[in-house]
Amino acid sequence: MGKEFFILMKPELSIMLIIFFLLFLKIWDGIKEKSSLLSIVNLLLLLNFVIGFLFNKEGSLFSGMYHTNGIIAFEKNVLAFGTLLISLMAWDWLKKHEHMLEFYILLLSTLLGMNYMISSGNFMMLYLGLELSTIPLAALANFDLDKLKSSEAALKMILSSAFASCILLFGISMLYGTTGSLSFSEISMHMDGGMLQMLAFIFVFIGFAFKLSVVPFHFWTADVYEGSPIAVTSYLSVISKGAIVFVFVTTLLNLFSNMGTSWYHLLVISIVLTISIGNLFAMRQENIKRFLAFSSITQVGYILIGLSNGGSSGSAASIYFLIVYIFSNLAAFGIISMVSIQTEKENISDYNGFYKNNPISGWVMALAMFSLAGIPPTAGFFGKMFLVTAGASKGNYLLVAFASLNMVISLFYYLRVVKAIFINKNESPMETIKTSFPIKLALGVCMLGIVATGFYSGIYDYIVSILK
Amino acid sequence: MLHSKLIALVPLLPFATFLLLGLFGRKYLKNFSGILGTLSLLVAASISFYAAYEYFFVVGKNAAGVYEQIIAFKFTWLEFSPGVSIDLGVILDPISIMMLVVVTFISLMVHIYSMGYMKGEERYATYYSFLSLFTFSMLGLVMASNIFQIYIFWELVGVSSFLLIGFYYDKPSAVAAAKKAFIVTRFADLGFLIGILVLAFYSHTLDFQTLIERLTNHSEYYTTITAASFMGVSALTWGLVLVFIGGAGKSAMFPLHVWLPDAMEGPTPVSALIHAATMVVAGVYLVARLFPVFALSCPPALQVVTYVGLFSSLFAAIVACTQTDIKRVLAYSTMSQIGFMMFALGVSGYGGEEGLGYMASMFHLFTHAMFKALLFLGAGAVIHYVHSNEMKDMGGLRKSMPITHITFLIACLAIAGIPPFAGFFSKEEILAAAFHSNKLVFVVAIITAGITAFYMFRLYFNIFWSKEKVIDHAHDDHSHDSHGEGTKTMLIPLIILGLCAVGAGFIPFSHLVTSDGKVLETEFNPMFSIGPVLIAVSGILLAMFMYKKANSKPDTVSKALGGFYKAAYNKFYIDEIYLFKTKKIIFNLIGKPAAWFDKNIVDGCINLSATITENIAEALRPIQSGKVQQYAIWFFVGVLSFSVLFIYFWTN
Amino acid sequence: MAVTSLKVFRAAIYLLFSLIGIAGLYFWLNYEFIAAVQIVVYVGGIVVLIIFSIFLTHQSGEDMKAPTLIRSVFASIAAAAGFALTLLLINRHTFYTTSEKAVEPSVNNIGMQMLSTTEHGYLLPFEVISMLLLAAMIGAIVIAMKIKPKA
Amino acid sequence: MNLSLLILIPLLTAIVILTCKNIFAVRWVAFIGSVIQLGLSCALLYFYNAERASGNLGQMLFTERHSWYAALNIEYYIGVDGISIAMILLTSFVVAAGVLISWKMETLTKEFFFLLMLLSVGAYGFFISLDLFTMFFFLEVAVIPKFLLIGIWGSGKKEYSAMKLALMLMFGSALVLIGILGIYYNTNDGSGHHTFDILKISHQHIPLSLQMYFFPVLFAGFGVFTAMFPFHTWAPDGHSSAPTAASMFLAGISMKLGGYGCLRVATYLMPEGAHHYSWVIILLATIAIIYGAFATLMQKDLKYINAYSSVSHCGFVLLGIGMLTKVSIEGAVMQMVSHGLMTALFFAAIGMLYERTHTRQVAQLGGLLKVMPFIGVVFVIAGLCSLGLPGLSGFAAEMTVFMGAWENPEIWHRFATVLACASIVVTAVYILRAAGSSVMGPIKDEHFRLIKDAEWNEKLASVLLLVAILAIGMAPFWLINLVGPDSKIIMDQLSSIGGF
Amino acid sequence: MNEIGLPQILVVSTALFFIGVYGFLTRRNMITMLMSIELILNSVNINFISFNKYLFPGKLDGLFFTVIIITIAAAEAAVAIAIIISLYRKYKSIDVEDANSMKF
Repeated sequence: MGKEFFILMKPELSIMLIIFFLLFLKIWDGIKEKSSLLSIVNLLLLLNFVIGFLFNKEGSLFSGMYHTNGIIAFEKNVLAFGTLLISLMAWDWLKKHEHMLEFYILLLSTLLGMNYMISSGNFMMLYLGLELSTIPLAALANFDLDKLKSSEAALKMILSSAFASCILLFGISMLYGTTGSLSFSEISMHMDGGMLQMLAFIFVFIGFAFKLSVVPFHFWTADVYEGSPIAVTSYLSVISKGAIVFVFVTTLLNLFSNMGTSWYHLLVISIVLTISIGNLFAMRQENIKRFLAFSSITQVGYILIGLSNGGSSGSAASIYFLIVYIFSNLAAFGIISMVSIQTEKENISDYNGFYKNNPISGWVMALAMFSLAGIPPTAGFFGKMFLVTAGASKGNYLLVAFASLNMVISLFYYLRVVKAIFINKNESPMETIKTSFPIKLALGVCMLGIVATGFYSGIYDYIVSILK
Repeated sequence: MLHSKLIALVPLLPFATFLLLGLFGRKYLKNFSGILGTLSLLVAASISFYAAYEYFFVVGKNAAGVYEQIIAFKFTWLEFSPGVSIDLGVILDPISIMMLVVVTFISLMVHIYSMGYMKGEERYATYYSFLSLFTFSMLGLVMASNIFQIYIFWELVGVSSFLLIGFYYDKPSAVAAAKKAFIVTRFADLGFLIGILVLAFYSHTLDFQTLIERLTNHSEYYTTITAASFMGVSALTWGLVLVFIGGAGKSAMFPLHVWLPDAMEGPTPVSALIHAATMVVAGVYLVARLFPVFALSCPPALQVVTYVGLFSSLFAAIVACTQTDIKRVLAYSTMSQIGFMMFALGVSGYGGEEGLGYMASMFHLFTHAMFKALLFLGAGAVIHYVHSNEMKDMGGLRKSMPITHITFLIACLAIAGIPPFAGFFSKEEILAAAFHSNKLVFVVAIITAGITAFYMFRLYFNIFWSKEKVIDHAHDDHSHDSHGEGTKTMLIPLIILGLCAVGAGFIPFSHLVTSDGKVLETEFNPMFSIGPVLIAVSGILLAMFMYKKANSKPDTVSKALGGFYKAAYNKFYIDEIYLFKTKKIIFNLIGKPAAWFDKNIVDGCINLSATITENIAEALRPIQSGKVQQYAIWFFVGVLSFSVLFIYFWTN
Repeated sequence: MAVTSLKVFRAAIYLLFSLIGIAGLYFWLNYEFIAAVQIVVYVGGIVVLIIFSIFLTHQSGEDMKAPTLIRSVFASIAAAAGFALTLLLINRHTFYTTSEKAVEPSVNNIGMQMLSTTEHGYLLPFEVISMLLLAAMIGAIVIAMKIKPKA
Repeated sequence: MNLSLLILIPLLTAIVILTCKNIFAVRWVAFIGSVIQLGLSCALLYFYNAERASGNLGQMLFTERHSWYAALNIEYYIGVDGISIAMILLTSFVVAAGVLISWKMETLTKEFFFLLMLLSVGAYGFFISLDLFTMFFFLEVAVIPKFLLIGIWGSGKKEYSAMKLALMLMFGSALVLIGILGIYYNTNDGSGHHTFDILKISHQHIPLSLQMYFFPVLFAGFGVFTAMFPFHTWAPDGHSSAPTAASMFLAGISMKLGGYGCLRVATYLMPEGAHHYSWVIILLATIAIIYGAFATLMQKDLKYINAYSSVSHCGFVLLGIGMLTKVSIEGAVMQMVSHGLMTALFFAAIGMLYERTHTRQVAQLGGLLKVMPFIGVVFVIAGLCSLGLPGLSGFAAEMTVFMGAWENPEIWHRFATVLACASIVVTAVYILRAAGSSVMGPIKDEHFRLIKDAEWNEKLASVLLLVAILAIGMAPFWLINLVGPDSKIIMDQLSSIGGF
Repeated sequence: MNEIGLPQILVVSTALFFIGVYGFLTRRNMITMLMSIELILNSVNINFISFNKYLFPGKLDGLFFTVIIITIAAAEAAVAIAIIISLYRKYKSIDVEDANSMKF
C-alpha cells in the first residue's frame, strides 16, 4: 500500500474517481446545461489520458492479481485515448440524450473493467474485468432507448456474451481443476499437456475469441454493431476489441503458448476462417455499420496473424495496428455518426454523391477506408504490413499469401464505399452535414493519426522498446 | 581522296528540307517549297555527280585494279555489344556511287517535274517534304555501311512510300493502297529482319565489310553458320533467303508484288521516283550488296533469287498485257524488269567472266531507272492532260502532246531493247549472262523480252495512236485546263530523261561496276543480239497490228484466249488469294478468336473469380439469420469442432 | 425439466428446485457459506427476479412455442456429443492433488481473506465486483425505466 | 543532387494544389510543379553522367539512407542507376504532358491534379527506392489514385473498369508482398538482421528451393502491373475508361512500374529463379505479344486498340527480361521508356480526338487530318512509333530486344523471337487500319468540319513527348549508354550463378 | 458416502452444463434462455467448489470464484431482464425468434 499503490493503480483510480464524480453530479443535478456537462466530462477524460503518461512504474499488487508495466500502461493509455475520441465524437448524440451521465458512468466502468483485465494476474481478475467490460456495454447497446434495434442488439449481445462467458468459465474451471491455481504464472508451472487441459484451453480461447469476434464466434457482432448507438458501436469495435488484443499481448499469449504447436494451428484456422468469412460477408452489406462490423471481423483476423508470430515483433505489430485501427475506424464511425444524426441514413447507397456537398468529410471517409484497406500512404498500410511481416516470420508463406490475397477482396468493399462517395451519381446527393467543433476536432485528430502514424516511426519504435 | 563530309551532305540536304518543309512548310513556305526542294536536291545531285567523277576517275582503282570500298564516314548509333552495333555510315563503292547518282538524278527530275504537276495542290509543301524524306531515306539506304542501317532506311523508304501513296488521303482507295503497300513490304521486312538476326548472330557483326569478309572466307564464323542448320537447311541459307525475302518485298517480286500495282494510286511523279526507279530496286541493290556472300558461300540462295526473279518477270509481263490502266501496265512492267535484274544476279557468279550477270543487272538497273522514270513521267503528263488513267479514255494524243509522244516512244524502244537505246545494251548483257549459265532461264527471259515489247507498244499505240478521243475538259474544275501539254517544268525532265534513255547504254558499265570491282571485259556480239532484237521487233509489230487503229482485234484475241485472258486480267487472282488469306484467316480465324478469347475466357476467368466470390458471399448470407439462438448453435458447433479437431486430430 | 417445460412459470419453479439442490450439494461438501449465498442470491434473488419478469411480460400461463424439431434434435445431439466428449476427457484425466493443509472454509476465514490485501487476499476482486454491481444497476435502471413521453 | 526532391516536389505540388482557390491557380501550380520535375530529372541525368564521367563506379549514385523502422530494418534508402534514371525521365515527361493535356479539366480540377501528382510521387518513389519496403510502399501509392481518376473522371463503364483495375493491381501487389517477405526472411544484412536493402540482398544467396517459389510469385506480381498475359485484362478496360491523362499515366508510367520491378527485384535478386523460369516468361511474353497484337486487330475503339497494343508492346519488355542476355535487358529497359512515351503520346492524341469528336469508334471517324492537321499528324507519328519506325523510339527499343533475344541460341528462344518479330507486321496492320480510317479517308461526319485544331497546351504536351521520342529514336546511343552498364550488373548477377 | 467422490460430482456438473446448453439452444423464450444460463453457471460453480474441496483444499480460490460467479450472475440477470423488458415493450413478445430485425 502507500505511494506505490497509487502510482501503480493510477489509471484505474482516476477512472473510478471520474465515475464517482459523475455519480455525484448526477445526484446533485446542479448543472443543467448539457454542453457544459459534456465539456466537463471530456476534460476529465483528457485529464485521465494525460495522467496515464505520468509516473509509470512497473510492479504488481495484491499478491500478483494486479500487475503493471510500461506496455500495460501504454495500452491503457491507448484505450483511454480512444475513449476520449469516441466521447468527442458522440458529442452531438449525447447532447440530445437524457441519460448522458449514465452513459459515461457505464462507459467508464467498462473501461475500468478493461484496465483490470489488462492488468490481471490471474483468471479471477481477468474474468471479472471481462464481465465488467461486457455487462455495462450490453446496457449501453440499449441506449437508443426508443429504438427497437437497439434493444434487440442489447439482447443479442447479453445472451451471446453470457453464453460465451459460460464456455469461458467452464474452461477456467477445468484449468483450475487440472492445475490447481488461477494465477497465470502458477498455471504455467502445472502444465501437463493433457487432453482435458487442451479442452480447457480451447474453451478459454473461445471465450475470448467471442469477444474478438473470431469466426465462428462472431455472429453477434454484426447485429449488435448495427443496432447499437454509433458511439457504442465504435466503442465495441475499437476499444473493447483492442482491450482483448492487449490482454492477449500481455498475458494470454504466454498462457496459450503452453499449448505448443496446437496454439499456432488454432490461430491459423481462426485466421483463415475469420478473414475469409469477414470478407465474404462484408462484400454484400448495405448498412454501413454492419459493413464496418464485418470489416472489423476481418481486421481481427489480421491482428491474429500478428499474434501468431508469438514473439515481441508480433505483439508490437498488433499493438501498432490497433492504434492505427482506432484512428481509422473511429474516423469512419465519426463520419457515419455525423451523417446518421443529421439524416438518419445508414446505407452505403445513401452515400452516393456524398462528395458533392461534403468534400472534406468525403476525403476523411475515403482516407479511413484506405487506411482500413491498408493502402499507402495511410498508416493502415504500415499496420497491415507489419502484421503480415510478423506473420511471415514463421515461414508460413501460405498464410501470408492468404492474408495478402484477402486484402484484395477487402479492398473491393472498401472501395465500394469510396466509389459511393466519389463516383456514384445521385439525383439528390446528401446535403451538407453540419457538425459541432468537438467532432471536427476528433476527426482531425484521427486524420492526423492516419496520415502521420505511418510516416513517423517513433510510435512503433516506442512500442518495440517498451516490449523489450 | 573524296570529300567525305561533302558526301554526307547528300542525304542530309533532303533531310533538312524535309524538316524545314514538314515543320513550317504549310504556313510559311508554301509557295517556295517546290523551289526549295528542287534546289537542295540540285546541290545534292551535283555533289553526287562530282563524287562519282572523283571516285571513278580521280581516285580510281587501286594497285590491284580494283575499285576499293571506301568508308567515308561512320558513326556508332546503337551499340549492342562490342563489335555488334548499328553504325550510321557512308560506304562508297561502285554500286553505291551508281545508286547515288541514280537516286539524286531521278529525284531531281521528279522534283522539277512535280513543280508543274502538283501545282495548286493544297498540300504542296507537304508533298515536297515527303519527297525529300523519301530521297533522304533512299540515299541513306544506298550508302549504308551497315546491314542494320539498310534496314533502318529500308523502313523509312517504306513509310515515305506509304505517305506518298496515301498522299490523297481523303481517297479511300489511296489509303487502302498505301496500307497495302506498307503492310506487304512490312511482311517482307520481317524476313529481312530475321535474316539480319541470323547473319549477325553468326558473324558477330552488322558491318557489311566485316560481314562479307567473315562469311566468304572460310573462317570460324563461316564454319559455325554453315554447320548450324534448321530443318535441314544451313543457317546461312536461311539467313540469305530471309534477307532476300525482304528484298523481294520491296522489289515487288512474286508473290509479294501485290502492293505495287495498287501503289499507283499515288501521284504519278511519286510512282516514277519510288515505284519505278529507286525504291523498288532496293531489293536488287540489297542482293547486290551481299552478293559476295550469295555467290561465294551460298549458291542455293542464289538459285532462289534466280527463279523468283524469272517467274516474276514472266508473270508480270503476261499480266501487263491485259491491264487497261496505263500506270498499272507500267507497274507490271517495272516488276517484270526487276525480275530481269534479279535473275541476272541469280545466274551470276563472283568475279571475272562469271560476274557478267552482276554487271548486267546493275547496268539494267541503271538504264531501267532512266527509261522507266521517263515512262512514268510521260504517263503522268498524259494523265495530267486526260484526267484519267484508263486507256479507253485515251487515243491519238500524238498530235496534242508531241514532246511527250517522242520521249515516250524513246522509252518504249529502250525498254523493248531496240538498239541503240539504253535498254538494249543492258538487256543484252542479261540475256548473255543467262545464256552462259542456264538455258532455261535464257529461253524464258527471251520470251519475256518479246512480251515486254508487245505490251509496251500496246500501251504506246493505245495512248498516242488508236482512235482519237475527244478530251472533254468541260466538267473539269481544275484551273489549268489550258496548259496543253504541260508546263515547262514538266517537259524539261522528259527531255533530259529522254536523252538519258538514248545515251545511257553507251556508258562503259563493265569497266565501272562489277562484282569484284575489277574491270570486266565484255565483247559485244552482234550475232547473239539478233535473236532478241528480232523477237522484240516482232512484239512491236504485233502490237502495232493490233492497236494502231481502233479495231476489234484485241477483243477477238482476248476472247480466243478465254479463261487465260481473264485470269491474267485479274492478275491471276493473287489479290483475291491474299484478301482471302488476310480477311478470312488472319482476321476471322486468328484475330477474332483472339479478341473473343480475351474478352470471354481470360477476362471471363477474372470476372468469374469475382462472381464466384460474390456468389459464395451470397450463399453464405443466410447463416447470419438474425436469430440469436442460431448464432449460439453455430457457436457451440464451433466449440465442439475446435475441441475435437485439436484434441484428437491436430495434437502436438 | 427446467429446460424442457413449455410453461415458463413452471420452468422457473423447476429451476428453483435445481438451484436448491445444488445448494444442498454445497452443504454436503461442507461449504456452508457458499450454500448460503447460493440460496440467498439465487433462490432469493435471481429466481424471484425471473419470476417477476415473467409476470411482467404476462406470459406466465401461456405456453411457450415449442422449439422446432430439427433444432431440438440438433441441439440435443450437439449437447450430448459435448457431454460425451467432456466426460471422456474427465475420465481419462488423472487429477493431481496438493497435499496442503486444508483451509477451513468457515465464514470467518472467508471474510478475512476477502478483505485482505496480503497473500490470498481478495480485496481487489471484491472491489471490482462492487463496481460491476453498481454499473449493472445503473444500466438496468436506465434501460428498464419507462421512456418518458417526449415533450 | 538530392534525390528526395523527386518525391518532395510532386508532393509539395499536390499539397499546394489542395490549398488553391480557383481552377486557374490549380492549373498553373500543377504545371509549374511538373516543369520543375522535368527540370529536376534532366538535371539528374546531367549530374549522373557527370558523376560517371568523373569515375564514380558506385552501383547506385546519389544515395541517401535514413533508418525508418529500425526494428524491422526498414530504411528510407534511395539512389539511382542508369535504369532508374531512364524511368525517372520517362515519368517526368509523361507527367508534364499529362498535366498539359488535362488543362481543360473542368470538373473537380483540384482533386484531379492532386491525384495526378500523388501518382507521380508513387512512380518517382518506386524508381528511386533501394529498399524493398519503401519500394512496395510507393508501388501501392500509385494504385489508388488510378482508381479515383478512372472512377471519377472516366467514361464508359468506368466503375467496372476502375474497380477491376484497382483489384487486379492490388492482386499484383499482394503477390509482390509475398515475394518481398520471402526475400526478407531469407536474407540478412550481414549482421544477422533481416533486411529489405536491395543491394545487400543482391550479395546474398537466397536458397534455391525458395527462389523456385518466390520468383514466380514476385514476377507475376509485377507482371500484373506490366499487363502480362493472362493478367492483362485490367489494361484494356482501364485504359479505355480512363480520362486522357490517366490513360497516359497508366500506360506510360504505371505499367513500367511492373517492368522495372520484374527486372530490379525479381530477376536481379533471384537469378536462379529467373533462369529456371525464363521459359515461362518467354512463353507468356510471346503469347502476350502475338495475341495482344491479334486481339488489337479486332478492336473498334481507339483506346482499346492502344490498350491491347500496349499489352503487346509490354510483352517485349517481358521478352527482353526473359531472354536473360545483356542486350535483351537493355532492350527491355529501352522498350519501357519508349513505350511509355509513345503510348502516352498515342493516348494524348486519342484524347484530343475524342474531346473534339466525342467518339472513339474507328468506324465513325475519318478524314480528321484535314480538319485538325496537328492532332492528326501527332496521331500518325504515335502510330508510326508504335509500329517501330526507325527514327522514332520504338524501333531502337524493339531492335535491341530482338538482337538480345536472338543471342540466346536455343531453338525455343529463337522460335519465340521469330514470333515476336512477326508481331511487327500485325502491329503495322492494326496501326494502319486505325490511322487509315480515323485520321485519313474522307470526312465521315459533317460536324467534324467545325472542329478546331489543338490548343497551345495540347501542342506543347505533344511536342514534349515527341521531342523525347525523337531523342531516343534518332540518337538511341545515349540511352543505351545510360542503361548499358547497369544491365551488365544485372547480367553479371545472372551469369554469376553459372547458368550459361 | 465415500463412493460419491469427485468423478461423480463432475458427472453431475457436466450434465448440468450440457443440459443448460441444450436449454439455451432450444428454448424460445428469452427468460428461459436466461435460466439456462444460470444452470450453466451453476454447473461451473459445482466444478469450482468440488475441485477446491477435493483437490486443492489449501486455498480458497475456487470458493471465491464461485462467489464472484454468483454475484456476476445476479448482475447479468438484472441487466438481461432489464433488456428483455425493454424489448418486450417494443415487440410485445419475448420469443427470441421474433427478434430478428437485423440479419444477413
